[in-house]
Amino acid sequence: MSELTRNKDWWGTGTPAFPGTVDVVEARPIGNSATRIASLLSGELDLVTEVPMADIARVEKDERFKVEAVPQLRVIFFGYNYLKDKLDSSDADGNPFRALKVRQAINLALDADLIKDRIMRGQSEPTSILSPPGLAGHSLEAAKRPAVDKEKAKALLAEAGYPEGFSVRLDCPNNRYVNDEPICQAAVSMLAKIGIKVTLNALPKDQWGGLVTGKKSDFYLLGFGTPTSDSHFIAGHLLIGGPFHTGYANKKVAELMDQAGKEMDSDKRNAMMAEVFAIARDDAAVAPLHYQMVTWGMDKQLDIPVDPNNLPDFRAAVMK
Amino acid sequence: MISLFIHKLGQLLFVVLATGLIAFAIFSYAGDPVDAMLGDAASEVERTELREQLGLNRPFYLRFGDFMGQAVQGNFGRSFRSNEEISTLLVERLPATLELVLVAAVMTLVLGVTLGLYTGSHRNGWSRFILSASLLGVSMPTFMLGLLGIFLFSVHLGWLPASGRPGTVDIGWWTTSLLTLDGWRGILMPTMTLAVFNLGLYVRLVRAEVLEIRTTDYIKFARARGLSEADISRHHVLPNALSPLINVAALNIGTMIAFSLITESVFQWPGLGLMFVNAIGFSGFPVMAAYFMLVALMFVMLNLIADILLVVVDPRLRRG
Amino acid sequence: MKNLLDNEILQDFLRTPSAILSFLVLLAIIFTSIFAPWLVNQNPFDPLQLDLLNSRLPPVWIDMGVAEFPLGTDEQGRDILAALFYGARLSLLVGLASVTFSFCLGVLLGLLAGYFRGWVDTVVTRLADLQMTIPGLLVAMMLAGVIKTQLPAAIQETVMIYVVILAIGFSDWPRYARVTRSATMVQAGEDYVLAAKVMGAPARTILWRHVLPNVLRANIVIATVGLGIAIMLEATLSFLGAGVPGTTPSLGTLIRIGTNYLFSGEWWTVVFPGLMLILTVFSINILGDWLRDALNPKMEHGHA
Amino acid sequence: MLEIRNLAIEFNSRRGQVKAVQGLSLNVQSGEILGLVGESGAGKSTVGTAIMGLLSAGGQVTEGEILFKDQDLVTLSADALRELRGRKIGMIFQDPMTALNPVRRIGDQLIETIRHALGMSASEARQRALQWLERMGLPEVEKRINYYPHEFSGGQRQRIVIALALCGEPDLVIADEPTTALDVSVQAQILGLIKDLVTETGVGVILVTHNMGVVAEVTDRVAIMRHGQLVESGPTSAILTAPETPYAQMLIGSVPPADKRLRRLPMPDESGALLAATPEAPKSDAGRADILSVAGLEVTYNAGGLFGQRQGFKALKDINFTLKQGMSLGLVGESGSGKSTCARAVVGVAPITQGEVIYQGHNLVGMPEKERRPLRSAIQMIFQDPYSSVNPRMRIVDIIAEPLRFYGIATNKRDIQDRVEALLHSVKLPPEVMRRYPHQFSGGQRQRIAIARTLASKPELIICDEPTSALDVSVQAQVLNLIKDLQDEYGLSLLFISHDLPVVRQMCDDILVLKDGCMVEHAPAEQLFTNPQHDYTQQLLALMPTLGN
Repeated sequence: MSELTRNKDWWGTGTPAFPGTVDVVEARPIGNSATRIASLLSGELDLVTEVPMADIARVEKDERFKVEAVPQLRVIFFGYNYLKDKLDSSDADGNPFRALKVRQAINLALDADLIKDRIMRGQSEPTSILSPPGLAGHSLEAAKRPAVDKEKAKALLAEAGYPEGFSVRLDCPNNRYVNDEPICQAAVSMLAKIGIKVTLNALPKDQWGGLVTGKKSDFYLLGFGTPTSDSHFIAGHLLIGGPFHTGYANKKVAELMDQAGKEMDSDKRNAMMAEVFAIARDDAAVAPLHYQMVTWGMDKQLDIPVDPNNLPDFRAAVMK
Repeated sequence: MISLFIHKLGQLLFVVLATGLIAFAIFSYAGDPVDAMLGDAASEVERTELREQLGLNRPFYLRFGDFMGQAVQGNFGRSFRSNEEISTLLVERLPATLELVLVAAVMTLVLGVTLGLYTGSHRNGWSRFILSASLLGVSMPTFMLGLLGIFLFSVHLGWLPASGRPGTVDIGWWTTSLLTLDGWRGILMPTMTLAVFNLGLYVRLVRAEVLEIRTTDYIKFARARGLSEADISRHHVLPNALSPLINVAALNIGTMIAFSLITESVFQWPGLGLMFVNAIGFSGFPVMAAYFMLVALMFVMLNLIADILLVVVDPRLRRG
Repeated sequence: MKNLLDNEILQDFLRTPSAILSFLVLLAIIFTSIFAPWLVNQNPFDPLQLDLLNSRLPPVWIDMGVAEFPLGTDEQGRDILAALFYGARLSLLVGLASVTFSFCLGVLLGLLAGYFRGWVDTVVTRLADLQMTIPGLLVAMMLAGVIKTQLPAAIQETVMIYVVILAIGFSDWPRYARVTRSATMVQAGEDYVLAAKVMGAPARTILWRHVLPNVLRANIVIATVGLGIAIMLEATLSFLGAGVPGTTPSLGTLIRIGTNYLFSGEWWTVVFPGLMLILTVFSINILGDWLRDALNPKMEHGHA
Repeated sequence: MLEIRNLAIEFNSRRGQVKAVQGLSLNVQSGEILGLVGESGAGKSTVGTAIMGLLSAGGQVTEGEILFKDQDLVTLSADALRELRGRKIGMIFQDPMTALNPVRRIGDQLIETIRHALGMSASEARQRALQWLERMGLPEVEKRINYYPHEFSGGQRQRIVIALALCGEPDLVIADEPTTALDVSVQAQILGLIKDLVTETGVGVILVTHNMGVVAEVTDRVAIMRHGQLVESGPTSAILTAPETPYAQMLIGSVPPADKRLRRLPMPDESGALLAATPEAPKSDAGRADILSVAGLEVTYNAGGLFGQRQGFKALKDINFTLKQGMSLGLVGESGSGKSTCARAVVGVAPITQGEVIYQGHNLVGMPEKERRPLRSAIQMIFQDPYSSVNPRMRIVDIIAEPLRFYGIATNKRDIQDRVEALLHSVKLPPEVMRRYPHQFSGGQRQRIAIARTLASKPELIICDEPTSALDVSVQAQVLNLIKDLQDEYGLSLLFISHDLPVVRQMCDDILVLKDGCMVEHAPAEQLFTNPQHDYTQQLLALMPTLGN
């Protein structure tokens, strides 16, 4: 538990950009989401971040509270390991993820809308590309997901040489993203239906993170966003190189990224980025699922803008 | 009696050494501090250097001696995660756990002895009710009880806070909840949750003990001398029941210290147990090891206190 | 065996309604968990059989509930009733296995310590004291926590359950050892043991044929109570996330998952597993309580 | 003072109603000691607790009245009864080790009782307590009044129990087996004390006991009970010398006489007729070979400690004796004398630190187990407590067959069956008992089963460790007769251990007296009884309760 006290001498106090009236903020880390919500409902807290999807309705039903949400600048997706010639956790020969048809089949099997409806309780925006809304490369058209088609997915798997499917382990965090483990469970069930037998390995984020950045994981759930409002950052980390890059390589993408890095004209640059993300989508470089929402529950007396990066800015908080 | 004391001290030393060994084993083999401190990117040269620096190349017994030497001075190293001195963390969180256990222990002992004596000497509806309730109490997992309590008293009725440790007052380095109404409101539910299981056990134990004593010759003899039932209970049953009760009380309080980790994680009570549970989540082995040793030490101290009390209440242990 | 459950105890059982009732409840729980695959039409552990389309359905007696899922479904479309049966199966399995483990270990060490005394006794008693110093929950949490990070993820799934069994089982052996030790000391002083010694019978014959059958009674009572505790401990571990993996949920795991929906109106995901757990442990404890009285020669039933 | 009329008491048990006492009528006068005797299950203790109004739960008086000074105790309220207890009626318990509250000073227990009964102030009560302790013959009472019970010996504790029972100045005292847990020498002192108190205070005493010797020693009148009913009552001397009913005749006849050795104790044989009480002379050792000789035997028990560093306890020091083929040697002593240790040393289950045990030329001390095993079958043992000497979880057939299988005497099922049947026959039990478990038998029957097991390996030497001290006197007589029959039939040699001198006189040809682990006297039986040399032996013989002349 920590306490923040307003700096009385700060220059910004009272300026239109920072209308905040809160003098003291007490921050209480509550890991257990049920307890977090119970504390809000019992009136101990004024603001909770990360309201579990399941509890939104319940908080909204209470007259004293409201729930506000914005999409986060972060895309949730399933990543593949391209680096290994043979996947450690799979019974398949070689690395099935190197086959485009396998990756396409997975895209066709994952029903992001159903996950939105059932698991995210409406609080997500399904997507097929890596760039978050509002950033270069994102458009509704580009993010449109193909219709779910299990038959076609099975056919693609067969064409790729896996008529009986294959097995693989999915490394999934259980305390990192909104509903991370339930999403993975749902995906396991959906992939099972086209013959890919996925074993779920749900881990606390520290252990899971090591598997991903150590490039040991064969198949993983990852969320990636940008602190800079520049989607070049996302593409660079996921498609070109760095701790979160697990071996995807595409000459065209590399060229475009290189050019975009030097391009000063923002329109041209945006067009290049759009192309990069479109190629990655068509190449099924990863299997994007959705953008999660930042959802805060708060006292109706409190006004504070929901931050897409989930960082409350109390300079702007007004308590009526 | 002195030899008994030396014997007990020897036992204490054995337990401290043995738990120290376990803690040390976890500390030094389960998590590689080099990995934790340098990350994956470090080169082999850097690793070797750090190993030298940390003295990890020295023989086992030297390192264990060092570890115990440090531990005795209260130095358990730093947390992998927050890089805080673990001893500081322990001192910060100790009052929360101790108060929780203390209040629960007082509740258990007072109620347990009263109800146990009652059920041991009466065979009526109340007695049967108390016994059934105590059986239900020992059948109810602590975490279920905590969840039920939160659901009922915090969410539905809104009487008690669901989480955290509100209303604390600092007395030197000790923070206490016992001086404010808010503090008591906050500590009530966690302590009750913690106390119920042990209370159930205790009532049954006291009862069994009382029934056992009531069949002895010296109670029959006391009756044959015409002493009143009240006198017999006070002067003959209770004094003889004390020894076993003290033994079990020590065991019970020790169990409660360990069980407090359940209560603390359900109620997000900022004590040692919560720290331990969180540490498991991020593989914080030094924190785990320190907690482990501390709990074992408290347990041993409790037993020592119990042994001293036993000598006080039982004349047979005093001489010879 | 016939002697152990001789007629008097059976008679007493038939005259104790609470014992009969809890026995029947337990029998039903055991039956449903053994025959779960034939009683429900879904295996909740098999992702292939789950369908997100069926998720979050309420129990059948509430609007929108369907008869196919009488107690409703969770977020993944898992049939709660099926999950209960399969979950109880895992809980009972872990409970029985860990009790068996601690029973065997504790009785063996207790026999040796009580019969041979001397240094064997000293070592066993010290170890038991040490083990008692470290509460079972903590041992189990440490073991599970450490092993979880040390094992390669690939075999964790299969190994975790054994780890939990061992961790729980290992934490409870001193209770058996203590009772067995003192009972063995009593039995070893009995003349029939002396008679066997005079005959020249070796220690293992004496322990196996003479002492063991006479110390089992006390241990059976402990084991009954121990089973309830083991099941609760497993549930607690799973609730705290240090137990069996979430893909093969025990009752504790179901409760942990269900807790996330405690406030959202989907109460059935946590209430039913919670009830099942309490019912199981409560029944075991009632039986244990009765057994303790019935096997205690001092307590004549009905009076005393 | 007390008159019991037509009393009946029943108990509820798991098996339904059990009648413990039926149609009992008795009376006690002040200043007299009434002996209430009977064997186990006679209901004698139940009568005592019923008078106190302390029947254990489930027990109730169903008929008759207990008139104490013309007041019916049966119909009295619980509170009124409590008023009487301690003040008017006191009770002395059997076991002084358990009758005192272990965590309270004896002074506090006395003062509490005196204040309650006599309504004295604390300081007066303390004075009175001191007087009582002095009267009980305890030394240094001023200091000892602050002691806890565990700081006293068994005899001293029983004195304190008596003080507690009498300090409320009751008119009637019920003494329930007050000396059964005590050694002979202490027993004599306690009985003397009770007798003195009766003379001094004029209190009436009901002495509940199974011991005929005790009855003869102190009681004025005696009432014999059997199966909850009164068999016979009258002045002690009359009943003991000329009992009228067959049961009383049998009961008194079965008490081993201390003054002569009988061929067999006068018990009914298979036909039901009493055996004749013909005297018999001890056997002579002329021409008999040594079967067992013990020389310089020393047994030391380890005092504990991980490395056994502490000084051990010497249970036996320098024991020497020789037993000839077919004869009986008695080992006699009080508790703690080392007599049982001696038995254990001979069968090889006690830690021998020095000396030799030579059986038919083989020194058993230090002999490897492999060589010893064939000899083990020849040396067997009969134990004291029939409830402890057979494994309660085994069938009779398995108990008796165990040595047969172990020594490989019989291996096939048919053979074992036959032999077990024969063994049962030799201890006079029918073959049907084979399939049953021990708890279905009485103490005497169990002892026969244990003897059958002992005989199974065809032993030559049998060590009898107090084989009858846990048995009722009539059962004791039967078992003693049986052992003698078997000795004659198989030519057995006996090492017979007992604290009971009359029993030893019946059974043994030579007697060895032990005290604190040392030999005190070793002499032929007749000589020891008629002309004891050692002070201790003389003392034992003098204190031995007997039926009188």
